[in-house]
Amino acid sequence: MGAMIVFSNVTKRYPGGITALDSLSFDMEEGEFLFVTGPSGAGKSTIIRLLLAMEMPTDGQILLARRNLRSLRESSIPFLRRNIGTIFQDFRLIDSRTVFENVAVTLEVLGLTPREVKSRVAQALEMFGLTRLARHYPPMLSGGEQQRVAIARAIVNDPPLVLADEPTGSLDPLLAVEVMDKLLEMHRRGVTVLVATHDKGLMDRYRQRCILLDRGCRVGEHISGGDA
Amino acid sequence: MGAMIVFSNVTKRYPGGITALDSLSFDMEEGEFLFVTGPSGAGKSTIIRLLLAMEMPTDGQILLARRNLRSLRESSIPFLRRNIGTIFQDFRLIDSRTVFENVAVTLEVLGLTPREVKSRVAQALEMFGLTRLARHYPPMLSGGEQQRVAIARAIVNDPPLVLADEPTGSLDPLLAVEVMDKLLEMHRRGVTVLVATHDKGLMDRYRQRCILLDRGCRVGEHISGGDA
Amino acid sequence: MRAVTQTAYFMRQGAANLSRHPLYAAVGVLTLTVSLILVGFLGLFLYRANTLVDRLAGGLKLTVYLAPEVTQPAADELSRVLKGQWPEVKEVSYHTELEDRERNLKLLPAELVADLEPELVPAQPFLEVILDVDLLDQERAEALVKWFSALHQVQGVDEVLFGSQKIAAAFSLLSGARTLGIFISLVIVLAAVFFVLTTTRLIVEGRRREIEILLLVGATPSFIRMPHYIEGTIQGIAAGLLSYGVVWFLQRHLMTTLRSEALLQVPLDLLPPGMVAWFLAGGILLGFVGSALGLVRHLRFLR
Amino acid sequence: MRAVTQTAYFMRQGAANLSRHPLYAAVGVLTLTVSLILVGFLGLFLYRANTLVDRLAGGLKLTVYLAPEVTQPAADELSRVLKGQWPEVKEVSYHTELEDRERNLKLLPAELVADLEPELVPAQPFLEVILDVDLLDQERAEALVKWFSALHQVQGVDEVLFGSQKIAAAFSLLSGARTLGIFISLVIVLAAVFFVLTTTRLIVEGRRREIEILLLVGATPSFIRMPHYIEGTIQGIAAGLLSYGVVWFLQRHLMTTLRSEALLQVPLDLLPPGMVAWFLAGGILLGFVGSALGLVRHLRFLR
Ligand SMILES: Nc1ncnc2c1ncn2[C@@H]1O[C@H](COP(=O)(O)OP(=O)(O)OP(=O)(O)O)[C@@H](O)[C@H]1O
Ligand SMILES: Nc1ncnc2c1ncn2[C@@H]1O[C@H](COP(=O)(O)OP(=O)(O)OP(=O)(O)O)[C@@H](O)[C@H]1O
Ligand SMILES: [Mg+2]
Ligand SMILES: [Mg+2]
Repeated sequence: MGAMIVFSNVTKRYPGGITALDSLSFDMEEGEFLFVTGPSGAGKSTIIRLLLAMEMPTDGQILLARRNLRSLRESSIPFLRRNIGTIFQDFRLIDSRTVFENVAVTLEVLGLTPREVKSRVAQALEMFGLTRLARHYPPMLSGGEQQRVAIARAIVNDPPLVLADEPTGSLDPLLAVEVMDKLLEMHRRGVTVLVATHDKGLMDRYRQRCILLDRGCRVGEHISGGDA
Repeated sequence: MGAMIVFSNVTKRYPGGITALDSLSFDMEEGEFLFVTGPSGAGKSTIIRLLLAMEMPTDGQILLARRNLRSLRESSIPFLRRNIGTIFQDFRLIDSRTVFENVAVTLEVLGLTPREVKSRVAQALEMFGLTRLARHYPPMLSGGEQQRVAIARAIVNDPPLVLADEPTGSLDPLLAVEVMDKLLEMHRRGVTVLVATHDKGLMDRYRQRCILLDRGCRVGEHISGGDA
Repeated sequence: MRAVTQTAYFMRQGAANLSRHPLYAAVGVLTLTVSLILVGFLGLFLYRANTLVDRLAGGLKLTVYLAPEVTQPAADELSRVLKGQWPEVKEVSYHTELEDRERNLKLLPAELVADLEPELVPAQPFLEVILDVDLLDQERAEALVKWFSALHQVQGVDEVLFGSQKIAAAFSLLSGARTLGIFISLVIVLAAVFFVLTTTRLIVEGRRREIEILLLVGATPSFIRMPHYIEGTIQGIAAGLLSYGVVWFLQRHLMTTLRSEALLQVPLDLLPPGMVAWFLAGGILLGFVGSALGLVRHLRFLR
Repeated sequence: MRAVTQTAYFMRQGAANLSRHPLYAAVGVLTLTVSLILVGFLGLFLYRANTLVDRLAGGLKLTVYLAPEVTQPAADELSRVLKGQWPEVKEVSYHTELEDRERNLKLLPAELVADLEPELVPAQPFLEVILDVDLLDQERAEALVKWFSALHQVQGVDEVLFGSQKIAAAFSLLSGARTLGIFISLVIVLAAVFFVLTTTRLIVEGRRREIEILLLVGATPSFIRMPHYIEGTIQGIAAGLLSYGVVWFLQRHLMTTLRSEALLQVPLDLLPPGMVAWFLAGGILLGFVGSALGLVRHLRFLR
């Protein structure tokens, strides 16, 4: 198995002078599980935005599944994204579509038939206890319910790579553990999983590789749950 | 000092059959500090929405500063809200206004002069380390930065009542403690503070009254931090 | 003091809204401008239509030929009756046999007249009846034609001539143009109000989240409305000036095209002094009413 | 198979968008409807304007009086020259001295003619020149008047009469109405395209978050565009039918008001068969083009 993600000396500076990532290097094998942690503003979400080609690095190279994101044609970005299941920190649900429709978009984009879409979405909703909310709209959901919809949407098409940005921030401890277990189960099935979080308590429940960021620099790396 | 908040047998049922609160009763003295906790969907945010008169209870009475919210005239709702500093779970920042302007609205609504607004906003931004972001727009901020803007906006006008819905969900542990300390300091100055959260670790750092909800019912009450 | 602070705030906010959403601002101003120009032009056309048809058909007049024995007092009596019966009659003038002969002589080819005894040219006294185009409508015109046609049965009246053959056609054209013009004007005015209203509503819809948040931090509905009113008013002023500018430009351009003294005798003064005030008033009215309507409906379903 | 699935999805999504945002859908359809009706009416007016003025002024014709000694072959030669020089000349007919006398006799009062030797009535051969109103423009008309005015200096040409005194006025009215009409039509067409474009853009702006999210889960730009195209097309079809219905209703209503045989001789058939196709085509074109333009600009600044 080769490298899934390679960051080499990646710098991301925003107009206005903020340096979100400062010559950051790390890599991730295919099928690996990685925690990225660090204080607010450290650059965790920036890593995810760069991997989705939502932004281009100011400097340095990013390889994703051996493809350099810098030399990616604009028109192939959608196809890249179809292989990535992303849980956004702010959920990014479509307010004007129901829970069911929100989860379905991932599959509709792939051109699946309505029948397939229906059965797979139903399964995903079931998995996160959202079945009775299928016809609700996101503004009618509690924070934790919204987050679970976002998670269901990210993994409903079984992507080979999952990027999870603070996936348990709005969940109570029980649900948080359930969601993390789900992600680890996917990891065991060979999915590459990157989780950005600052929930130290949660990380310590699992023994996984963990990168510590601060102000865009890598300031540490360890295996979490060492004390437990 | 009298009661600031009284819920007596409050039921909130949403169209579609979901019962968010089920005959809930509790009260809070003026100047008290209260944690409300419980799993996702328990009804924590619903309590806050009811207190802001964003919704009316299906049944039961709510007294806020000795005024019954049921018999409140529509036209006095804004004046009620001016006395409540609310930190929303989803931040509710205005995307098209800068950080400075977002914090300023609370004061502008009160009719303060630009000079007063400027100095008080600057102070609030300073307090949460947001000064260098004053001219940024919310979509350009990290999750934790957005949350701090939401907190600054809620307390910039020194309200007698603060409702905080998951105020530390997007903050790293250090910042979370800082924010909680801030809220407790306000509490010591006589402000009534209600914090809805499921961050057990955080609650345990403080010895405060704590109500446990589940599916809209009060299932327990204790003083947090008992074990610490 | 607080009132001053608030007013200043509303002005700043209204201006800020405009610069924050340049697209929305442009849509609003252009909607208003186009409406003002169209309604202005159609109003002018309607106003001019009478003059034009009048000029073209040589005025709407009837000639009532009288029996030779009818005397001036009897004719005056008939005039009074006509005027009393028909408020649309602007003027009635009595012409003697002599005058009629003179008129007829002028109509004949000069070569012919030279060889002619004047007494040979037939003539008779007549009444010239001039109608007021502005007062006539379709129905009255029909009744009038019928009434006057029946006049020749009255004693002393010899024949009634309807000026030129074209009076009927002219009148039907005028009436048709008027109906069409009023209809189009109505559609445009309604469309303008509708567009301003819906653009405002789309804009408010786009600001829905912002408005919700303002309400949650304690803004009163009027606090939210004021900047929008000011915004609508500013857009109205801009649209008023812009449409005035466009018409002014067109006037200059049209003038050089149309003003060939030989062909164009119709005065085309689109911009009498004081017109800019009308454009401004129209713009402000539309802008304000539009934004007000757009908001009223909207704020109701927000809490 | 996937193509079928996708097409079905786009259709469903387009329809769903419409029902999801009934306000936006209504704005779109009504914008298109109003534009179609206005442009349709103005087109009709422009088309009819010629007929109306023609009828009113009794046709645009010139009479070229010839010297008595001019013979038929010479006159025919002159006709050819006129036609060759002026493509706007529709018809030239030669009339003999005899025909002219007959015509003059008809113009004179019957009582006078009875007492007259026919030979006393003066007459001379003439050419009647009928102009094609549709081909004339302001500039050509001026040149033509000048050219024909100079004709009397040509050998054999005695005098040129410009039909009736009203030709010039009629023509200036026609020309003015045309310029105004074309101008208003242009403004309306531009306004229509502009409105559809900006409404689409406002709508897309309102869906910006939705579009961003779709792009983030791997939607291609065309995947996002297709439902909007379909939506625009559906709106266009609805607007086409609606405007046809409105015009049909107006036609019925206007007819009862205007069709009084005495006064209205102008045929007012607004809806010849096949018209519905034009309305539909116009609606679809505007709807599609508008939504396409609205999207192109927008998707560029999204990633
Ligand atoms: N579009 C932007 N323009 C300017 N600055 C930006 C932009 N996006 C992010 N930033 C800045 O980059 C820095 C890193 O942001 P990032 O979202 O990666 O932080 P984070 O580690 O995810 O923090 P958090 O835990 O609070 O979510 C922040 O200081 C933020 O203000
Ligand atoms: N407008 C609404 N329509 C229908 N159901 C609603 C609406 N708003 C909230 N609910 C439901 O009410 C229940 C309680 O919601 P609430 O937001 O109070 O939960 P919460 O305790 O804040 O949960 P979380 O910790 O996830 O934020 C949820 O099941 C939610 O789906
Ligand atoms: Mg982040
Ligand atoms: Mg909640």
